[in-house]
Formats: sequence, C-alpha cells, structure tokens
Amino acid sequence: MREQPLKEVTQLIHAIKVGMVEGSYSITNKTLDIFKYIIMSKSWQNADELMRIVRAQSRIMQAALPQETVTSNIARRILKLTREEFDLLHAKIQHFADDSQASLSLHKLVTQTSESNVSVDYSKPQQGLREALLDHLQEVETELETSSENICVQAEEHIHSSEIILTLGHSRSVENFLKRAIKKRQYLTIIVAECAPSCRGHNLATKLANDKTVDIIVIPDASIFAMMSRVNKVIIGTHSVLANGGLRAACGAYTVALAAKHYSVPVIVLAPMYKLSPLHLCEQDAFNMVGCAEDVIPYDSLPAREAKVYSPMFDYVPPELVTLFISNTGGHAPSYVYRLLTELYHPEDLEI
Amino acid sequence: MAQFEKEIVQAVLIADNNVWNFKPLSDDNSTALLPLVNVSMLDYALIALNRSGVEEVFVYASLFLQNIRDYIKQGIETYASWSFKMKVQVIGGEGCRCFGDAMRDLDAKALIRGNFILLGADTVTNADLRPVLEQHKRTAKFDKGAAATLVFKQCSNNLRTGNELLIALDNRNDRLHYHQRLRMNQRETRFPIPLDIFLNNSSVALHHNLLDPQIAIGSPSMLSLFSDNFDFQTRDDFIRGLLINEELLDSRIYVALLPPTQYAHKVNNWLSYQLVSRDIINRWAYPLVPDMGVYKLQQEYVFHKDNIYKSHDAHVPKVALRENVVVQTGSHVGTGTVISNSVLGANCRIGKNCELSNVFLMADVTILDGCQLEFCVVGTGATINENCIIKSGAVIGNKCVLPAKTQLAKKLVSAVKPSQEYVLETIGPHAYIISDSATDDPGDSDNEDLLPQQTQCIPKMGDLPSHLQPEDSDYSSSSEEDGSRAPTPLPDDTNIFLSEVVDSLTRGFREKSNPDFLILEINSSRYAYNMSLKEVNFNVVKAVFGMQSIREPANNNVLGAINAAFKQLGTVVSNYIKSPDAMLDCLKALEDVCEENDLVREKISQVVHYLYDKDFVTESAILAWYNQLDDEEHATLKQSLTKLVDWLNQSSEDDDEEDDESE
Amino acid sequence: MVITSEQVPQSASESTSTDPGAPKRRKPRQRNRPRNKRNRVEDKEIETVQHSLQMETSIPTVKKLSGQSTHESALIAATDKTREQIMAEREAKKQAKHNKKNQSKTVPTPPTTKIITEVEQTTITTRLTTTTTTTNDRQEQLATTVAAAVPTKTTSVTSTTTLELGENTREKIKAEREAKKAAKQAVKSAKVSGGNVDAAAQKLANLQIQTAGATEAAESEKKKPALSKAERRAIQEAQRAAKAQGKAKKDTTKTLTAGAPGSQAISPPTSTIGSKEIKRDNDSPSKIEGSPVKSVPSKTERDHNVKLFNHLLCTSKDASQFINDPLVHPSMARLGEQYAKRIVVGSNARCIAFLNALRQVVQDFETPAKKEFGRSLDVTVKHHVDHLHKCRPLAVSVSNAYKQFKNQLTQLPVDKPETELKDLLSHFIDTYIENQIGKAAQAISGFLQEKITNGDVLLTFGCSSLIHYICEEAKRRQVAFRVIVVDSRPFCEGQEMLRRLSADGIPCTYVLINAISYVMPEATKVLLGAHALLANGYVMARTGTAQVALVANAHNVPVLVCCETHKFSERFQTDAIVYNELGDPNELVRSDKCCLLNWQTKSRMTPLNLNYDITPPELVSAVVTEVAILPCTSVPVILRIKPEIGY
Amino acid sequence: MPEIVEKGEEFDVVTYFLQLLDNDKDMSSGIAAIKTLLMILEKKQFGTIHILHTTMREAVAAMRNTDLSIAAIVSAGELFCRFITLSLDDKHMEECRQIMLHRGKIFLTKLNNSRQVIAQQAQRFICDGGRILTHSRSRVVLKALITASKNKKSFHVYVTQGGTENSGDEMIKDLKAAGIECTLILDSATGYVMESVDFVMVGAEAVVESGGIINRIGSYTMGLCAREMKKPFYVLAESFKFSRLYPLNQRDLPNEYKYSRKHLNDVAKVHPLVDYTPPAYITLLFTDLGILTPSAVSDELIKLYM
Repeated sequence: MREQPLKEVTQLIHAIKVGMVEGSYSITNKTLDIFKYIIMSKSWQNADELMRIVRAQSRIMQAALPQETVTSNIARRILKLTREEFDLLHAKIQHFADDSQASLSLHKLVTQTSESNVSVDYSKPQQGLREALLDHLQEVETELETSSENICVQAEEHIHSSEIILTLGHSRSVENFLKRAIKKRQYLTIIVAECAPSCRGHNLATKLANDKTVDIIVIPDASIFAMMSRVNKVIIGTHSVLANGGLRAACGAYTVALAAKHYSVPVIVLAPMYKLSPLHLCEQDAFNMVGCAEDVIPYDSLPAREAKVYSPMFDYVPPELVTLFISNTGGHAPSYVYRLLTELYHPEDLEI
Repeated sequence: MAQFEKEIVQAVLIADNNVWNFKPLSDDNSTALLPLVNVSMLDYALIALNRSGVEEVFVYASLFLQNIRDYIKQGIETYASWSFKMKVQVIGGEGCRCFGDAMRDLDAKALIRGNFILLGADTVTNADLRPVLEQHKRTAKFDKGAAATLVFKQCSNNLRTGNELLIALDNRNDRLHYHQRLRMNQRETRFPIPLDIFLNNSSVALHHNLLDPQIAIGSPSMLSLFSDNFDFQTRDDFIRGLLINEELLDSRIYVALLPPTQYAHKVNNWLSYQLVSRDIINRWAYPLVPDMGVYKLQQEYVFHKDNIYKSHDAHVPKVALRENVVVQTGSHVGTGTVISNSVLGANCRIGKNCELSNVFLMADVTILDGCQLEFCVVGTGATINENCIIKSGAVIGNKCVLPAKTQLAKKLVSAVKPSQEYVLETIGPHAYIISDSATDDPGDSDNEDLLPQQTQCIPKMGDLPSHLQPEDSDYSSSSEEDGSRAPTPLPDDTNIFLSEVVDSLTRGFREKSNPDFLILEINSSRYAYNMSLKEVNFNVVKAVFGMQSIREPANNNVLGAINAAFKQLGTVVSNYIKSPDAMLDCLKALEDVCEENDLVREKISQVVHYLYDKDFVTESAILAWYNQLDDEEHATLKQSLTKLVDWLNQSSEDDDEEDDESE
Repeated sequence: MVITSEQVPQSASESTSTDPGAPKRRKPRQRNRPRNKRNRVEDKEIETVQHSLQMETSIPTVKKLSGQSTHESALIAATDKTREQIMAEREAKKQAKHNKKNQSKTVPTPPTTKIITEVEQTTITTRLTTTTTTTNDRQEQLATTVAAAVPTKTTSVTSTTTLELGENTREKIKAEREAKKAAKQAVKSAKVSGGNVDAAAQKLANLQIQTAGATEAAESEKKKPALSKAERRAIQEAQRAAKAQGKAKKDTTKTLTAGAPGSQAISPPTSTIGSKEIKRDNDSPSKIEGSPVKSVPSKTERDHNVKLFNHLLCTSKDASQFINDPLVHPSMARLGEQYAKRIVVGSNARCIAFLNALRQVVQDFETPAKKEFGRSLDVTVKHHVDHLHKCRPLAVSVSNAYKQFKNQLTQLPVDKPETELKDLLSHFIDTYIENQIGKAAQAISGFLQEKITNGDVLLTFGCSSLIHYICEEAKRRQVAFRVIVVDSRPFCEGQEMLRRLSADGIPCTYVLINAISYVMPEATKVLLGAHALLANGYVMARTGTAQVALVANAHNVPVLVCCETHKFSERFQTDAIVYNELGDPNELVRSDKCCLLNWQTKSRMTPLNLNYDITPPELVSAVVTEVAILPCTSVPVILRIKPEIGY
Repeated sequence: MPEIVEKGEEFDVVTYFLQLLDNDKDMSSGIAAIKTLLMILEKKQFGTIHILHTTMREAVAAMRNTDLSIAAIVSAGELFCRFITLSLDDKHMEECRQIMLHRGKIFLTKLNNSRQVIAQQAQRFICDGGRILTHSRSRVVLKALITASKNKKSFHVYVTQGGTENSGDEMIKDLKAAGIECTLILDSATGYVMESVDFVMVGAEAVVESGGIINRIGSYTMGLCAREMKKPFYVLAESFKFSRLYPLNQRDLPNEYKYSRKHLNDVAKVHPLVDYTPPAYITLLFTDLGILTPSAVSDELIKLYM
C-alpha cells in the first residue's frame, strides 16, 4: 500500500481488531463516518481525487480486515454516489443525459457511440459536488439506520401464528425480526441452535424468552437435523451476501440450510443491503477465518495439543439452499441478487 | 496504595532477558527483537500490554539499547497495533546489569506512580491483565505491605522448560508462602517444604503444576524494596528475600492464577521457543496468530488448512508445505522440497529437494539444494550450502556460511570469531562452533532467570515428548463408551502406592508418629490409587518389610529390626491384617519379600513364627499358605518352613494358651 | 494440616486418574471415576470414619466394657468376637478330641433329631447377632457419611464394601465359632444320652457346609486322629475348656442383647438372603444421599417440558425411586445408578455391564422353595430389567441381550442341578459377550481394513469403541491415515475419542459439528458408530450423526455405519422425535457465567438435550456388520436370520 | 441516386467469410460473421433501410449455409442487425452508414478483446494445485488457462476428446505447448473423472435466453455429472454469443443448430453436433460483461431487444 492510511482509518482498524467495534452494522456506521469525514475534508478538489482517496483508504481497510466486506461495500457505494452526482451536475451543465445506471451491458456494447465510450473524465472540477454528496450521504445514513427496522416490518408477511421457527446463533436483525413476529403472532415456537463454540444462541434465547407468549427451545447444534423435521421455517442472519446469492454466514449455517433442504423447509435470510458484496467465492481458504482453538477444546487437555483443532467462523451457503432474502428494500430471490448489485455499485468499482 | 481517580495504567517491560540462552543469535541483537513466528518478542509483550489497557509502557533495556529505540520508533511509524492508545518509552542504561539494577534505576527515575504491570519482553500471552491488576489493588487495600502479585498459569505440561514452579500459598488470601522452581533436567522425586508453613497457616495449598510467564503486578513499594536491598539481583531473589524475612521487610507477595482459557508462556530458551511457536501456529494464543495481522496494520498471511500460513506474495507451491508452516513474504521454495512445522522468515530462498521439519529460519536465509534440517534455528542472512545435515537443536548464527556437506547436531555456530575460550572448532571462514555451556559467570547476561541448574547447558530444541502418558486421561467422562478394549491401564499404580506407603511408614517409624495418622495416610493414598483391600493388605506388609531399617538392618539383625518395626507399626499392620484371607495376603507379601531380601529369607521361619506369636497371622492361615506354596518354585522357602509347620501342627495348643494368657 | 498437605500428592494422582480398562477392570474404575469429581472434604470424612472404626477395633480388650455409643459397643462386640473365635475354635477342637477319646465307651442310641434342631437354633441366633452388629456399625458409618456434604454414591459403596469384606469374614468366623459351640453341646448331650458319634460328626459336617470358613478348622479336625499326645493334652485341658466355654457363653449373650433391636428390625431371614437383605437396606440410604441433588425441582421441570416431547419421559434423576427396592440385587442397583448417571454409556459398554451384573444375579440367585429354577429366575431378572429401564431407557443392545438370555432360560434343561444350570447361564453370558461384541468387532474391523488405505482421511463423530478399535487395527497395519474427530456439545465424547486415537499415535483433527463443512472436503470416508439399526434401515445414533451423514452426502463422501448385529432392532421409526431419550437440559449450560444459567426462571424457555437422532438410509452408503457390508435396507434380512448369528 | 449502382462485381459473402476463418484459426465464427457483415456494409450502397436489412439477412443466411455449426453465426448476425436498427435514426442514409461503420469498428474491437477480459475474470477461480475438467476445445477456455499458468499457477487439466473430430487433441497440444499438465480422456469418462476434479470449465457456441448454453455435444452430460457430484460448472462465453433462443429441451433445439448442412434433409441417422445445457446446471457464466449468473443473461438480452 503506497497510500498512507488516515489516522481515523487506522484507529478504526485497531478498534475492530481489538473487538471494541463489532457487528457489521456498527462497523458500517463507523466506516461511513470516516468517508463522510473524508468528503467534508478539503483534501480533494475534484471527483477524481476524491475517488482516488476513497479507493486508497478502503483498500487499506480491506488489506487489514479482509473479512469485513462491509467496509469496501460502503466505499463502493460512495464511489457510485460520486459518479452519479458528478454525472448529474455534468448533465445539468451540458444537456447530455447518460443512462447512469446502465452499466456495462450488451445494450451499451451495441449502442456505444464514439463519444460515450470515452469515459466521463471526473477530473474537471465540479462545484456543488461536495454538498450534493453530503446530503446524498445523509440518505445513505438514514437507510442504514432504518434498515433493521425496515426488515422487521416484513415479519408479519412471512410468519403466521403457531409456527415453529428455527434460527442459528445470534444475529441482531434476526432478533428484532423475531421480536416483531412474537408481538404480532401467537403461539410461536422458536428453536434456537446454540452455535458452538461461542454459543451466542444462548443470548438470543434469553433475549427472546422475556415474552410470555412464545416457546423458546435451545438445542445444541447436533440436534438441528433431528428437530428440522418439525420446523416450518428457518430464519437466519448472515455475515455477507455474495454476488451469486450465496451466503457467508455463521459457522453451522450450511448444515442448517442443508437440513432444511432435506426436509424442504424454506430458508429465509435477513440481509440488509449493505451486506451485499459483489464478490464471488473463489479460493476456499481465504474465504474463511479460523478462530481460537481454545474455545473448542481446552489447552490443558493434552491430546488436544497433538491434534489440529479448527474453529472456523464462517460457512459458505450456496444460493440453491437459500429460499429468500429479506433486505430492507423487500424480499428477493437469490437469483436476483446480481441485479441488486448492479443497481448498488458501479461495475468499474467492483475491484477497488 | 490509595489511588486518586483516573490513574493511568503503567507497565514496565524488561527487555533482553536470558541473553545467554539464545546464543549466538543474542550476540548481535537484543533478544527482545528475536523474531518468534516472524514477529519480534517485544511486539508480543507490547501487544499483551496494549490489549489489557495499559496506557504507558517503559521498555527497559540495557544491551542494544539503540536497536530497541529504533525498533519502537519504526513500529509507531508503521502503525504497529500496540502503538494505539499506548505510550511507549525506552529507557535504560548500559550500566545496569540485571533485573535488580533495572528496578533500582526505575525507582531512582521515579517514573512509576502507582501499581504497575511488570512484564518480561519474552512473555507471550493473550491474557487480559486488568482483573489481575484489580485483584492486586484490592489486596493492597487490605494489606499495605503487598509488594507484588505474581501471575502464574496452571499448565499440566509434562515438559520442563525452566519455568515450572512449585508454590505454597494460603488459599484464603492467595498469599505466597513458598516458591521453588522445578529442575529442568532431572525431575525431583520429593520436595522439601518447610514444616512451619503448615504449622503457621491453617490452610495451605500447594501447586506443583504452575508455569511462570514472568508477569507480575508491582506496588510502588516493590521498587523501593529493590533499592533498599542491593542483594536482590533477580526477581527470584526478590521473592526469596521477601519470603525469608517477611516481617523484617514487612511486605508480602501474593499470587494470581490466570484463568485456564488464557494463554501465557515465557520464551526463555530454544526449547520454549519451539514450544511457543507451535502453540502460536496452532492458534492457542489466539488472537496472537500470524494471520490476524498481529502487529502490522495489514494482514500478511492467508490461513490455509493444516495451519499453513502463507504470505500473499510468497512463491511456494502448495505441495511443499505439509503442516504448521509459516511462510513470510518473498520466500521462495524449490521443487521437491518438503517443509513441516517450520517458520520461514522474509525472503528466504530454499533450494530443491530439501527436508525441513521444526526449523526456524530468520529473514534472508539461503538454503541450497538437498539439505536436511530438523530442530534447528538459522539466523538472519545465514547461508547453508548443498547437502548439509543439521539437526537436534543446532543454532546457526546470523550471517554464518556453512560449507557444503556440513553435518551438525547440538552445536552453536557463530559467524564472527568470538573470544578464544568459547571456540571449540572452526568449520568455515564464517562458521565457528562455540561452546554452549553457560559455565562462565552468568552475571554478564541479565540473569533474571538463570537458574542454577541451567548452568549445565542451554536447553535445546528437540522432539517434544508426546503429551500422552496413559495416566493423563482428563476425561473418563465417556470412557465407559469403550466396550472391552481400551488402552490397558497403567500398571505402576500399585508401585506408586507401595512406595508411598513405604515412605509414610518409614517416616512414621522414624518420627514415632501416631499410627492413626499412618493408617489415615495409607488409606488416603489407597483411595488415590484405588487399591482393592487385598492389594492394600499385601502392600502394607510388603512396605513394612521394605523399610530401610529392615532392608539394611544394623549388624544384620533382621529379627531385631523387624521386632522394632512391629513394635512401632504393629497397630497399623494389625489394622489391615484381620481376616484369614488378609493373613494369607500378608504371608504372600512375605513370600515376595523373601525374593528381594535374603536376610529375611534366611530367617523366614522365625519371621513367620514371630508374626504368629504376635497374633498377626493364625496357625490356620500359615498352614493354608504353606499348603499353597508350590514345591519347585519356593522349594527353599518350603523346606525352611517345614519345621515350623509341623511344630505348629502339634504344638498349636501350647502357644495358643500362652496367647490366651498374654491377651 | 497434615491432611491438607497430603492433598497435593492426592490431587495430583487424582487428576491423573486411571483410564478406561478392560471389562475386568470395569468395576474398580466405575468406583474410581466419580471420586475424581468428588470434593475432597467429604473424601476425608469417609477416611476418618473408616479410620475411627479401625482404631476402635484395635483398642485393647480391657477398655471394651466401657462402650458408650451403640456404635462403639457394636464394634467392641465385633472385635472381642474376633478374639474369642480363636479361642472358641480351639476349644471346639479340644472338644472334638475329647469326643474321639470317649468314643470307645459310648453306646450307640440315636436321639439325633433333637440335637439337630438345637444346632439349627444356635446357628440362627449367631446369624442374628452377626447381622445386627453389622447393621449397627454400618448405620453409624452411614450417619457420618450423611453428615458429609453429599457424598457420591460410589464412595459410600467403596467404604461399605471394604467394610463388608471385614464384616463377612467376621461373620464367618463367628458363625464358625458358634458352630463349634453347637458341636460341643451336641457332643455333650450325645455323651449324656449316649448319642452316637457319627451323628455328631455328621452334624459337624453339615454345619461346616453352612458356615463357610470353618472348613480348614474342620480339616484340621479330620486330620487329627486320636493321637496319643493330643489325647493326653486334651484330658489335662478339660477343665480349662470348661472355663473358657463359660466365658464364651457370656459374651454370646452380650452380643445377643446388643443385637436385639437390630434383630427385630429385620424379619428373621433365611441365611444367605438375610445377610443380603441387610446389606441392601444399609446401602440404600447412602445411595439416596449419594444421588446428586438435581437443581431442577420437578414442577418447574414439568412446565419447562418441550411440548413436542411431552410423550418422552425425561429420565427422572430422583435416585430413591429406583434404589430402595428390596428385591433388586446390589450389582443391578449399582448398574442402574451408573446408567442413570451416564457413568456407563455407549451401547456396547451398557450391554457388557448389564450382562456382568446379570451374571452376578444368576450366581446369587436361589430358587425359592418348590419353585422351578428357570421360571423364578426369569421373574427376578425381569424385575431387574424393569428396574434398569426405570433408571434409563434400555439400550437396544441391552434389550436384545436380555431377549437372548430369556430364550436361553426357556431352553434350560430341567433335570440338571441348579449349580450346573447357573454355570450354563454364565457360560452363555460369556459366549454372548465374546461373540456378539468381541468377535463381531474383529469381524467388522476385518471388513473395514481393506477399505482403509494409505492417505485416507477418516471422519468420525463422537466416540465409538468400535471405530476406535478399527483405527487401532489399521494403525497396527501401518496404514498411513489420519482421522478427523467431529464432536458436539454437550456430551463432548469426541474428546475421549481424540484422546484414545492420539494415544495410539494417529494424527487427528478435532472440530465441533458446526464446523463440519470446513473439514468435510478433506475427508475420504465417514465412519459412524450406531446406537441401533432400526428395521426400516434407519440408523439410530448419538444426536448429530445424521447431520454428519447429511453433509458427507453433500460432499459425496461415502458414509459407513459400523454396527454389530446385536444392536439391530425390530422397531420402526422415521424421525427422532417419536422415540428418543431426553438428557439433562442443564448440561447445555456451559459455565456459571453462561446466560442460560437458571433458565428455569425464564418463562417458557427450555434447553433441549436430545440423546439420539435418526439417520435416513439414503444418507448412508453402507452398514458394516460382522455378517457383511450391507446396504441399510437389508436390516430386516439380518433380523430374519439373526438367531443363527453368533452362537 | 438509383439503387442499381454497384450491382456488378459480386462480392461473395461466403468466400470472404470462410477465408477470414482460414486466415485466423483463432477467430470465432461469430466475429467472422460480424466482420463480413461490416464488410458488406462498407462495400455496398443501400437505398433504403429495407434493402439493407434484406441484404444483411441474405448474408447471414448465406453464412448459415456453410458447414460450420451455426449457433454463433446466428447470434452474431442477430446482434448486428439489432445494432443496425438501434443505430439507425432518421438521418440521411449515407451518413448514418458512416456512423454505423464507425460504431462497427468500435464494436468489433470490443468484441475482439472480449476473450482477454473473460480470461482475466476467470483467473481468481483457477486456484493453485487445482484440477479442472474441460470439454474438447474452446478458445476462450484455452486462453483463460494459459493466462492462469502464466501467473505462476500450477494445475491439471482433463480434456475430453470431444466427439468425432478429435478437437480435444488440439486442445491438449495447445495446453502442452503452454506448459500446462493435462490429460486427454474419453467423452464417456466424464463421470469417472468428475469425482476428482475441482470444477468444470467449458466454452459455449451460444448462450440462450434461459441462461442455458448451446455447446458441442457432451456438454449437457458434463453438466449433469457436475451437478450430481456437486462440482461448479463454469461457462466462458463472449457476449456476442447471446442469442434470442429459448429451447425447452434437446428436441426443441432447431435442427440447423444440431446438424450440419448436409445432413439436414434426414437427421434420423446422424449424431447431433451440439446439445443444450439448461441453466440449472450452470454455476456461473464468465462473459466480457462480467461474471453473470444464468438468470442475468436473460436480463441482458431483454435490455438489448426490448
């Protein structure tokens, strides 16, 4: 990395590493703040420079925290925004309308005219761009804040009364979603797989159990399959959604999805927009992230030291195992994710 | 001491420890900068402090002060993760020779304002020290004389690295009473523990499986204590001194044990270096693992299966890496080479068809084709030419150049020709084998933990003993899972039991202690080893005869000895030998004894008769025993007994009466 | 302080406890295991109790008379008996000689009947005295254990059993002594009424039969013909004998009085049963103590039941309900306890343990008066099995073994004497263990050996003795393979598996079950143990197995289920919920700071701890049995030909 | 001026087309077709758009009559026609012809380096030490593999023979030349090899609206196997191969796609040359428009033709 990281960026990275900032929502928020700060700063004169800075910083973050895809997602959003705003202003000046969202497509390929294929040069200064960006950022922020809420409101549409729902681990959006559902519907039974070794499922269970009208069953991960035969719906959160509609979700999600498939139980995944990342699952190893061996088996148990002990954090869930995505903009089929992505990010920003 | 609000947490980091153990790599750089899994030890320590919320750190160095200064500076520039929210200062002077001096110096400088964390630069831990600090503060509230809280880690590791401890502490207030390091080379069979510890304290707990990661929480008084007594050279001196004359100095030491989930270990020699490297690579010290970008901002490695950490731009074919390997950037490995359980520093070049296992390469090492390395360390910039075979704990110093076909084992090789007396052999223009014995005055290194027994030689790397002695089965939990076939249980339980009984009996005999206690002891050990009653009977008798006094009795008067013994221990024996079968066991035991102790064998008939007289065994038992003795095996025994037996047969009644009278 | 100082070596040795051994080692181990768990305080207690007993036994006879507490007095009684019996014995001998001397003069006239009855009485009284004494000091000892903070059952058993040994011998000896006395009296009377000696000898003989332990004395008697020397001595001792005998009388009476309360407590029993009975109702209170105080009050338990599983009885841990049943043989009682406490787990282990216990029962079984051996035994065994079922639902392996045993009973020949039948049965049990478990395992591993080849990566789940055996075998054949051990909370049996495998030097990888998709790509074969194989080809095994099979299928890894045919079951089942076993929900609580702690307080929230799940046959590539490698679907076939297997 | 101009010295579409292909073995028939059409556009004068269209259609038809498998040609032709219609506006015929020619050039250049783009995209999926199965010969796949091996990735490639004309052998030859280790296997060995490979990577002659592909016979089988063995099935195809066709199954596939010209009159005896692989069996499509899921294809086509 030739570019020097900003102080804020390094601090954020450290905070995330140490675990002071956790949960993709808060990470996203913090990242957004940083970019906001960058935009407000006078360090750039034109869109081009801005984009370069953003790229650089997000690249640094990516290198430091390859697992936290949300940071680069936000960066992409920013870049897209800049482009759009720029084009808009540009268009205002010389009446030239460019179908901004139409990315690199067959249509474009065919209709390319000489002038349109030389890409817009962003380097020419554009007054009012900063302001435009800032208030556009406002929208993004609000979207971020409301995303969880927007997902919750759809709870009624997906859960009927006296359903048996299975979930895994503890995802913030799932928690809210289920709470909403519990409020609206009676006699729900919620089965929570504990998701060892961290067993965050326990927290979720205790959080939900405050309500009288719902039955909470906590099961070890081993009995997922056994219970699945009675489950009507599987509702899980995810760490991020990949370009092909696959998931990178908490470890164990794959088994859940597979079991659900086996009993043909619909699998609903709650994924706010900022978790959509235009990446494909390439080399398995880089994809995953392995935690502490200590969690799995105590260090003092001597045989453990002879053996290799893994506690991976994520599972890849292929799209065909997912029935439905619920994002803050509504429900989507996994096969439609690509579209969302093209709307969300500019194709030239896919590789930052 | 009473703290005002908002006191900043300070820590003292003692650099360059155990210089001697890391020869020759410690010759031209500080041990604190010795890379462990490609991250210098100093970083580990600093990160540990940072993670436990320390705000100000004083790195105290005496040797290579400048290097450390530079290193810290550079670290801060490259956003080393410890540089956040933590102020790091390097202090120290060439003058200071040992830990004690450092402490005194610090006291003089008066930098420490409150309780502080005291850490060796060679400590690797992921522990959060805040709770320990709190604990120390609490104890300090109650006990103004609380000088320090030592932090230990429980570890059932059957490998000695020189950090193992035996301590006695008051398990009500965790106060340290006794502190002894365990020997590294030959295992102790018994520990002398001053009796008064038990006399003066109502409850004492002994911990014999502790590891000393060189972490301590110090009160300001600790420093002053050092400056007051100049004989305190090392931390151990300090502890010893305080323990010996507590009331004199009116200050006490407390102990805190780390929770089992937290990792802490000290790298004080190559052996522990190897051990800790393995643990780090196996992710026991998480998050202090290579792929978490421990101290760099960026992540350097990609984690692959089988604990392979490969840098993004290392040109190493997958097939070359077996398991537990870390490969730094820019390293290149030739075809046909196989690497396992090793660490490759930056820009290492390894030729074709080499075999590396348990090898630790620093940066810029070049290894040419066909070499075989195992259990060795190769310093920065060293070059190893074709077809060398290096193994079992050899250490190749920085910039060494080994000529082709060199074969080394257990040797330390240094590039520069050191002062004469070390050099054993010269194998090349840039390779001198130097002596690894630390016999010379260890004072010249900061002998913070140079233990007397370490002066024999520097512990080497080697094949770590398998941790799996059958006896450490921590989980019988599902042991019943097993139907008929399981690892056969350890046979020597009974022997341990026997030896213990012998011990307690001999002691009891010597100290004329109350038989009740002896019985109690025996019972307890009986339960400990889960002996059946039969075995107990058998062993007790065996033990009685196995006692020193009977094995080598004064002027070979066995009977006398036995008589004496039984006078003292009769009650004990009779307590076990009641039923006929017990008597039979007893006699069988005797049988065994005869095998070992010929004095007894000669006098066997008398012995038996003695037992009979003293009513330990009945006539019927003796007869039964006699009958079941088979003729060829115990011919001598039998014929020596015949007399007794038929005498019994007839004259039973007579001595019966005597017995009746004597009752 | 001495004690505390002792703790260290002790604790050390405890941490390094003995580890699983062959079945012969089983019993001690079972006793040993919970010891590790037990807190040391009450460990000491026990010892002190023990020790106090022993001390008192060794108090010189002078002090004896000053017995305050019933406990001590009882002991004293016991102790001075130990002294007396020696004397008594000797007297008896003298008497015997005496008779022999008088033989010549005596005139044969047979009033035998009366004498015999007399003998009977004496023996019975002795029984009573002995038993009562034992009860007394036992209860004392229990009292102390009760005082001790919740001792686990097994400790008290160890202590009691150790005592028992002592007791038994003491009883024997006493009995013996009484016998002698009886004999003597008999002889006297014989002398008076000119009773013939053969009668007396006869009586002595059958007395000896009754009172084991008297034998060698009897031997000596028989061996001693009327030697002239002996005779002379005998004469000169006559009066001393009289004196001694008087003394003996005295303390029998004493013991009788001492024993009085105890004796009416028990209905005067027949010899062997009687002693057993006492042993039982001595053990029971201790066991009740021993059963861990389950924090789950039964009511909260009830409204915390998962609706889906209301039909499954959650094995109630209330020990008393299945302990103090007078008709249960101690070995069975213990086994039941071990089942309930999950000390004996794994269908093989459970089966073997059951059979061993069964052997005990058979050995100690006595046909009630004019009952047919097979039938009555069948009844008792049935009762025992029910008892076990109460403790924990029977494993399929066990119930199968039981079935086999039953039809063995029906096939028993009628004409043979009881002892022979017993031998027959125990032999049957041995063969069953040998064939169904031992041989089967060998056969199965034999089948699998050619399936395990160099470079294989076996993936296994939980801990299965069979699979461990197979791996050992493969290792012995120097196959270069490694094993991935998949484990799951809360049982974590995989850790045990890992321990054993790495003890054999097999390279292992250890993951929890939700990480299985991470390791599955490496795996080349999946080996699974089974609890049972159902008739519709479904595999019933430790919960999680199905998941492993599922993921394996998703990765096209062949799944082999290893299962001896004695685990095959006629049951049909299609999901894990109809029939299953609920473990203790508290096991899910990880630590005291786990938020699941005291879940009972939370409304409507239940940790659910299923024991088994059902793997559908389509997920299983093959079942490896000792018969052959089969598809799941051919289980019924095996079931059909099952009787021919093994024996 | 009147349209009878230039009717003379007939510019023969087919010969031109064929010789284009001869000159450059690596050129795909699609590109050739478009080149030819452009050439026509250049060479000829058109009075009206109608005429233009007709000529184009004729040209396409002519090219279809050649012996090559037509899928690519058809799609390319359609694309070009579309291109014309889109770029036509009510300007004077002549100038918009100029525009067309200009755009055509750009269009062509884009198409030409599309392979390069695709190869780049495929890189991250070709992992070191992997094993790849591919079906007979595809220029795109070849390019992708070669680029991969260029940046220090070692992997093994299994190549199927690919029916009667053993195009697999050529593939092997090329790979060997590029220093990639590879094995030639029978088409019928697909199922056997599938177990051991990491993923399948095939080219395509046409990508149809469903997102499925039309490719040399055997691809379908391969897809089925891949699905059964849960291996990813990647397709590499340039965007001009997208064609507006929606085959329901093999039978529904038009004959002229399946059979070469000469057999068309009776197809009872002969083997089809291509088969249709439904989208369900395809994991991803690598195109110069980016990495697409099958469902994205129809999206593209819709955008173009609506």
